[in-house]
Amino acid sequence: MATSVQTERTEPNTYATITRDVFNTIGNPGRGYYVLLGIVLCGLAIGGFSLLWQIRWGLGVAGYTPPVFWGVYITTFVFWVGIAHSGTLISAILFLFRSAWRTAVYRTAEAMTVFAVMTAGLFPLIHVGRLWYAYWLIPYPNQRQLWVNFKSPLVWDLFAISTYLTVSTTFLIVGLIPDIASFRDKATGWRKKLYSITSLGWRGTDQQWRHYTRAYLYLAALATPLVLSVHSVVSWDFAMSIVPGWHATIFAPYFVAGAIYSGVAMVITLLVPMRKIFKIEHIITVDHFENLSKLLLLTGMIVGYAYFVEYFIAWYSGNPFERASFWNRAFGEYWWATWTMILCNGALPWLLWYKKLRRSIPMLFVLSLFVNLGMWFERFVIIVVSLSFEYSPAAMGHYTPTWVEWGIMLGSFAWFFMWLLLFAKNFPMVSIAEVKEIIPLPRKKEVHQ
Amino acid sequence: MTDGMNRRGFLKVLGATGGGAVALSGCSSENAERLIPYLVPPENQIPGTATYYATTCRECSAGCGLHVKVREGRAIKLEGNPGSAVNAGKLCAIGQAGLQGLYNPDRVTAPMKKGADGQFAEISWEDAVGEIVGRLGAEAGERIAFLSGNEAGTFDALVKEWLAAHGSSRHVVYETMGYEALRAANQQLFGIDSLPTYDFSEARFVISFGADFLETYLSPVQNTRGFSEAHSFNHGEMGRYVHVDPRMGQSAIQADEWIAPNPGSEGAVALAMAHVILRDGTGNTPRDVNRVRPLIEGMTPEAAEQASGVSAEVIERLAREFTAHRSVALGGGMGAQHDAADSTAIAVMLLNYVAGNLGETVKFKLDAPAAAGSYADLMALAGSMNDGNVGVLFVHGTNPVYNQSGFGSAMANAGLKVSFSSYMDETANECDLVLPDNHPLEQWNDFRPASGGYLLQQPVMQTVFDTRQTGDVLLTLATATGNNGGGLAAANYKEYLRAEWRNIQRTVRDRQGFEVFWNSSLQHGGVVQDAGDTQVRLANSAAQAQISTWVPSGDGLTFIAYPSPTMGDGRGANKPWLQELPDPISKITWGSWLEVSPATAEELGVVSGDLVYVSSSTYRWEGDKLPVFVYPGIRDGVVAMPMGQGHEAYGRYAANGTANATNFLADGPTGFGGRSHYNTVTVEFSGGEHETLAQTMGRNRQMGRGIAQFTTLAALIDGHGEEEHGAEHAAPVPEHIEEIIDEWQEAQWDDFRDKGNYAGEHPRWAMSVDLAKCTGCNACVTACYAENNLPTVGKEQVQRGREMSWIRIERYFEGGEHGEPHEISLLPMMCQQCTNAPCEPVCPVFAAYHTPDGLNGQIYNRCVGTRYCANNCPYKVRYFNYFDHQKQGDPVFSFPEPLNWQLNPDVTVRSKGVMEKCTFCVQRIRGAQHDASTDGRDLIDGDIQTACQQTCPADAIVFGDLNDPNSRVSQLSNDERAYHVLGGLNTKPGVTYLKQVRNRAEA
Amino acid sequence: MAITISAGWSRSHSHRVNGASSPWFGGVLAVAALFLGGITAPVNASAQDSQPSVGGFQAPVDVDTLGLPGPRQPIFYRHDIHAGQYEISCKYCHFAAEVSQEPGLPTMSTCMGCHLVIGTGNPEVDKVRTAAAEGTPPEWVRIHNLPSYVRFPHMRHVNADVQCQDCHGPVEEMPQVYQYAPLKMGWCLDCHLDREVTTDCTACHY
Amino acid sequence: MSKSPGGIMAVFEHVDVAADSIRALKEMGHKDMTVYTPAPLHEIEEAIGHTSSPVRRWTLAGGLTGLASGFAMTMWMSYDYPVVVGGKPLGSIPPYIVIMFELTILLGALSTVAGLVFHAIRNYRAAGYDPRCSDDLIGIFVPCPVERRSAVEDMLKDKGATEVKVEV
Repeated sequence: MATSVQTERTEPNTYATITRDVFNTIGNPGRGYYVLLGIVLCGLAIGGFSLLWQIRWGLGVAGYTPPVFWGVYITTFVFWVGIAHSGTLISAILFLFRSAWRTAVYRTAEAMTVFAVMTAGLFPLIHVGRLWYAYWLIPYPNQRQLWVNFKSPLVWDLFAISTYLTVSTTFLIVGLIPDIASFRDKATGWRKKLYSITSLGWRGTDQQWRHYTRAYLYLAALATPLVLSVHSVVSWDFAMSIVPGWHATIFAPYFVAGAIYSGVAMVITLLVPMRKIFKIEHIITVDHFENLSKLLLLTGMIVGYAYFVEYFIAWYSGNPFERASFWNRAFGEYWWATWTMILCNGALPWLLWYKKLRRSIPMLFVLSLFVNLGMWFERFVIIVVSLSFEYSPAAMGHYTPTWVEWGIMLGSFAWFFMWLLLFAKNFPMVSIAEVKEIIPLPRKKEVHQ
Repeated sequence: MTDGMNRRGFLKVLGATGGGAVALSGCSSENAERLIPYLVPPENQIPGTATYYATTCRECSAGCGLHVKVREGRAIKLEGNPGSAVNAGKLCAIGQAGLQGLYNPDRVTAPMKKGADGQFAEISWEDAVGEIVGRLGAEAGERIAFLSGNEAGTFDALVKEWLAAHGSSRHVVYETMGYEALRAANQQLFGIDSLPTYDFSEARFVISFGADFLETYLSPVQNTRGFSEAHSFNHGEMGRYVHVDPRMGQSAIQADEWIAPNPGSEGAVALAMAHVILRDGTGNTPRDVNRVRPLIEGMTPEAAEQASGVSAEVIERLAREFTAHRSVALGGGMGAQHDAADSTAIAVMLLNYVAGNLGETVKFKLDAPAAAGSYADLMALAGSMNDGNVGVLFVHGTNPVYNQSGFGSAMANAGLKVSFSSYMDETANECDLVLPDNHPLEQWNDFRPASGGYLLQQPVMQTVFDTRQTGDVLLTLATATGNNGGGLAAANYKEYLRAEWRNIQRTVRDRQGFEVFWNSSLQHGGVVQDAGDTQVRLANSAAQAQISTWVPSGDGLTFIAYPSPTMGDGRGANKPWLQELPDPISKITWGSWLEVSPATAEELGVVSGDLVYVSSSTYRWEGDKLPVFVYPGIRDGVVAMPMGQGHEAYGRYAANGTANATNFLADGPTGFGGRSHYNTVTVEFSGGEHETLAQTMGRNRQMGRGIAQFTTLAALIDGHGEEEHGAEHAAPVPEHIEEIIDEWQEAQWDDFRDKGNYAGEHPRWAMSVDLAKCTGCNACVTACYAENNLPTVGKEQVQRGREMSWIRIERYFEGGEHGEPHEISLLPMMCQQCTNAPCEPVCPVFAAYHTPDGLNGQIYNRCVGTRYCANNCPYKVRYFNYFDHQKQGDPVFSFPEPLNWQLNPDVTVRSKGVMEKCTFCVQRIRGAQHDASTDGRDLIDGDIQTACQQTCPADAIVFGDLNDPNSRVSQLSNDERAYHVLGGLNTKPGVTYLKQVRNRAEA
Repeated sequence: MAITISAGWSRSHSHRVNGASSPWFGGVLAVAALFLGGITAPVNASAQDSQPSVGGFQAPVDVDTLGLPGPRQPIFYRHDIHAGQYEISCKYCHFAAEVSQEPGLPTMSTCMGCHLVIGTGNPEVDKVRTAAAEGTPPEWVRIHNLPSYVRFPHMRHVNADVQCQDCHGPVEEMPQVYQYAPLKMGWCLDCHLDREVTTDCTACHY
Repeated sequence: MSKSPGGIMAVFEHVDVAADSIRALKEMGHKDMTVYTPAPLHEIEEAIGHTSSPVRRWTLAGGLTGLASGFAMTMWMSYDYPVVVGGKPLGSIPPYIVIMFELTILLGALSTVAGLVFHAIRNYRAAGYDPRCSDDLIGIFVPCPVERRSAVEDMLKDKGATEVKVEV
């Protein structure tokens, strides 16, 4: 789109400009930043109050209406885990595919991953009845001589999410080290001290790079199956059960595609304002957005296909419970949630077949918001709507969330954005070293190979 | 686990073994608690074990025998007395909830006096007695009136003697359910004013003309026991039951045929049946029938068809069926007591008479007490008070102001009003003095039910509050006024009672020493000897009998106020167990509703949950609006409402702001002295106003899922019992697949058969539920609440579906649309204790796991509260503690002092955030195993009874060891009617259901 | 169990009392002897050491409870004198232990069965007498206190020949009773595993 | 290694010049040098000619440890206190694969990082660093005894180093 193109500079990126431009993203923030931070902290306070309220009185203050024993918390949990996934996809999988364009956006994506997992990880705690005993899920030696049930998908989930958090945090930190070293060498005052410590003595020597590139490759190689497994495991929280609408073999790929879909949308949502605020439109260009929107299109098509297959199999299986469950999704009490989901995730991505739309940043921004909304509703539909219409007709109920749940959900967004804001003003949101890697360093002689 | 109100807290108060201030936390560090020893060891009590006392239930007039389970000096559960002729170890929900009357937090704790400001204040017993004595000095003779409920027995005698000593004979008896029509009919036909007893067990054809005999009618537990025997499927045979009433109530659920005549015309159908029998001479008709022959011959089936809308053919068929089997016809239920209800009762009695059922299936016991009192008597007393002719009014055991608002204003014109009520009910509020009586479980007393016998009551524990037995108060008063001649000289009521029992000993011709007789009576809960039946014959007055049908007054919808199976006449309303007990039909809790047929609902433009105004010619309820419940089991143009709700006083649970059905009824007695429960009303719906019904059923129909299955008698006889009716869509697992699954499963199990606790031989606890017997009476539900410390959660939480009922009766409507007959399928649903339980593997911490003896264990203190198990339970029988129900100050606090005294110390009280569920009363299983081990013997089939099984009046539930091929449950589980709910999921439940059997009319 | 974190407890620490002088056999005899002693040799209340000793154990003279482990009780009831020195069977007072989940606490009349006659002048015995006379039973401080979600059926253990001392420690040597065993689940399990009896959850939790 | 005898620090703007210099240094017999680059540059790597990093062995070892411990932990714990759920065998491999997999990844990743830290620290050189090397310049530090300094200095200047200085 013309407006966005205008903002891009024509000056070519060099090592020096990159270091400078990225370094300029940190530093003493303006009033706008503090206003944002204030809003975020207010949201966090609301979330915190809601959570304390819930802990004080019990889960009854949430809207749980049996048979809907899982509600907004698990919906939001899956939503955040999903968000996390595109980060690892961009940072690890595309790295393995040697996809050069990823370098400009991967740091944002990876930071988003870590913060999204940090947010997601809170929800299983928030949702359990006795938060103070949640540590019983960890298999540690105890005087009761009891272990945990490794057959439970929730234990898998614990392992998967904590592994994911550890590995993606590691990946983020490892990626950050050379960049922090760059910052260290430019910064002054307390920041210099901060970066001196956090750069872990990085100097970019040939030996360091030698081990670093290898380690990075293996981390990426490990993160790739991990990212696929994490959302598979999350999907098995549902697929391992016998709830009609949950018990489906398609769930793992369906969830992974959905996760990446939502995550890419969130990356777009974050990048659009960020590149503007940080004035790095020349580093994160429209081409990057086009590539992201192609990813969005691909995963959106997979998600749409999964929707179709779900309905088809429900019909084709002849299983009356499945059929009823899916009929209820489309035409039952929660029809609006289902159709929101289908509209946002199934229909809207078709717009991305048009190159013009793929390259329109405002358009992509709006679309990404819709996709985020749609993907939240997808989880809501899968979780709440399936549960509300299970096997026993005597036990069917209509769930409506309460202010406590909305408050905690708001708090979770605040929590996520708080970390993002703090990170963005103190650490490079674009990978300096990796962006440099893909642009040529000046040569004295032109080499033609 | 937080245990704000824990097992130990329970043990404290009487402190035989242990006790404690409320301990706050408990996983490891325990707060120091106190142990208080007894001064003198109580008789027969061993700490930590239960003692049972025999006494008599006084929640209604049926006279069921009780075994009260007492732990450490506190009654914790009411169970049926197995030796009782009435209930034989079974007990209904209302009876079991008597415990919550004893421990009601709204009990009057001490004598109260109304001050000048209209507020009650505590006074001492001495002052209270002094006040009355002062007034008795001024008033004498017939100006003293004593109003009581049905107190057949020694108390009745005491009241009469006491009144006589004070020169009065005005003992007015009033029961809301006085069965005035039935008694009037018996009076007219046979010249006896008493209530019959029905011997269902002998009958094979039961026809009820509006008699709710499985709910509240006369003696529901006795009726259910007998009916269950008569009507359940047994070796290819079963009885048939036809219900004739515009509304299909709980009793009619079991009906094989429901006939909805024009409202108030059931009598015509009954009489026409008698006509056919007399015409065809098929009955064993007594010779003196000629006295009523003209009356019977006047009602031809065609005439009856005219009056009732029931076709003559059907009437002819029913009449044939009636005499083809041993049969019984019932009439005179309170829900069908309209202006012409005496006609119905007469017609029904005549039907029994011409068929020769009197003395066979319909009996009048020789030792039945004479019935007393009526609505007319109450209205006469009101009139007398209005005329200023009552100086002192005593009220005991009845609450007329609740259902007769005019009575309250009449009381204002009486002098001193003294209530002996245990609760501040509507009538007590109108009184000057409230001298709280002991609860029946704290009393010495006796009772004589209509089914005969002399039943004793003994106090099972110390009084909870500063209350005194009314008998003692009357004796004290007599001494104080100097009118204590004769029996009134007794030192206390117990002595008076014993004196009376010396007479009873003579009456029953017992020749032992009195103390032996007395102790034996106490142990057995009374004396019951079959005193034989009254030989009834038609009295002269029978010839004058007239038959009429009810005529609606004016236009509008016919309104029926029927006795609620959970609230009774309203005295259950202050008990949270009963408030939370779903109505068997509507499954609504905590309030009243208006039943409307689908067609009428369409006419009114309402759906279930819409709030409407109901007004009768004399009354319009302005308090709030009444929710509609659309019910296919009610005739078009008829609306019905349960009695018992809408209290304005009577405690926190009762005064819940819903409507009182009796207010919509016309005042004034009918010709037979009763109150008409029919009226004409208009229903207005302004549109838009709606509430979520506090209903425990998510959907009213089972959507072809085959949850509650039925078959027909014909199919069973033809050997097609396995056909799944009502489960057309559920695809069965093919046999060869099932074999593969089973083989695979065996292989899986081999893994743990020799490991840890799973090694060796174990029982496999299992249950079978015979749906052909279940009447949906809810007794099991209340038993479970009592046994397992289930909290009641209140209306708002039930609206959110958060009731904690470990066992629930699922009620599904069948048919009733597109011209098919409306039927109801029932299914008691509790944890199915699946062998392949879906809930178990998903629990991350093994809180849900499989015990070696086949239970689906739930370890509350291990539960973290992920609720995954509940999601994965296809039966939805896991219940989550959303709040700390046992904690004072919590939003949904269930056990306000002293309700917590009812808690069973053998069962952990669950804290918030914990999943809970039925475990086949594992505490009873372990208890029985402990006992067997202590005695050095093996458990035998029947040693362990679950609470639901123990109380089931229909004997529908059987529990035992499936690994024992000779156990009852093993045999029933292999019955041809046996099936597993959602068996296709391969959960392999431990609960086997036996299909309901419908005995369809032969074409 | 390879990994067992048990709070300072193992079987080797358990104090079993020698079978020969096992004090909970022949309780009746002991009581009778006590009566005899009470009658023939009037007891000087302040000098316990002058009391006759039936078994070998001689309870120490303790007049101050402050230094003793365990909570202070309203009456300084000496288990070491009753169960140790006089060898009164545990089940004489804790009468229900063989038949009930709860062992039972002696009623005041049990105390007075002996102390009507003996112990005159002992200020602690006088407290018992006063309590019995006034009908104000002492409020003993509970020492062995399981959480409310744990069942410990005493009769199953007693009948399986688990000695009282296995869980309660050498009560017959305790002037003032204290909690001896940790009463934690791991501790329960150790014994159950040792004895190869059930470790099923619903054996104790329901 | 870390006790440097001192040496020459040269800074380059151009990557091809730096690479040439490295090759030249190697020809001169200076195998031990430290090259500082703002990013991993293939041309430089080729010039230095390192063999593959041993970090991969750490990854493998960590991953295998994770796999084995995942298997051992799940199976042992299942039989240590046997609890039957849902009629499934006590030790059932299929669900445990998830745990094994996650532990493989977790320990693999952590040991990779440990390997990185271990090897990076082992090759840490205290002397000779120019902060611009994290921006847009390439630095080469050649430890060399005093007697050979001038030759190296000349060669580097000759190749086109932006700056050459002696570091002690």
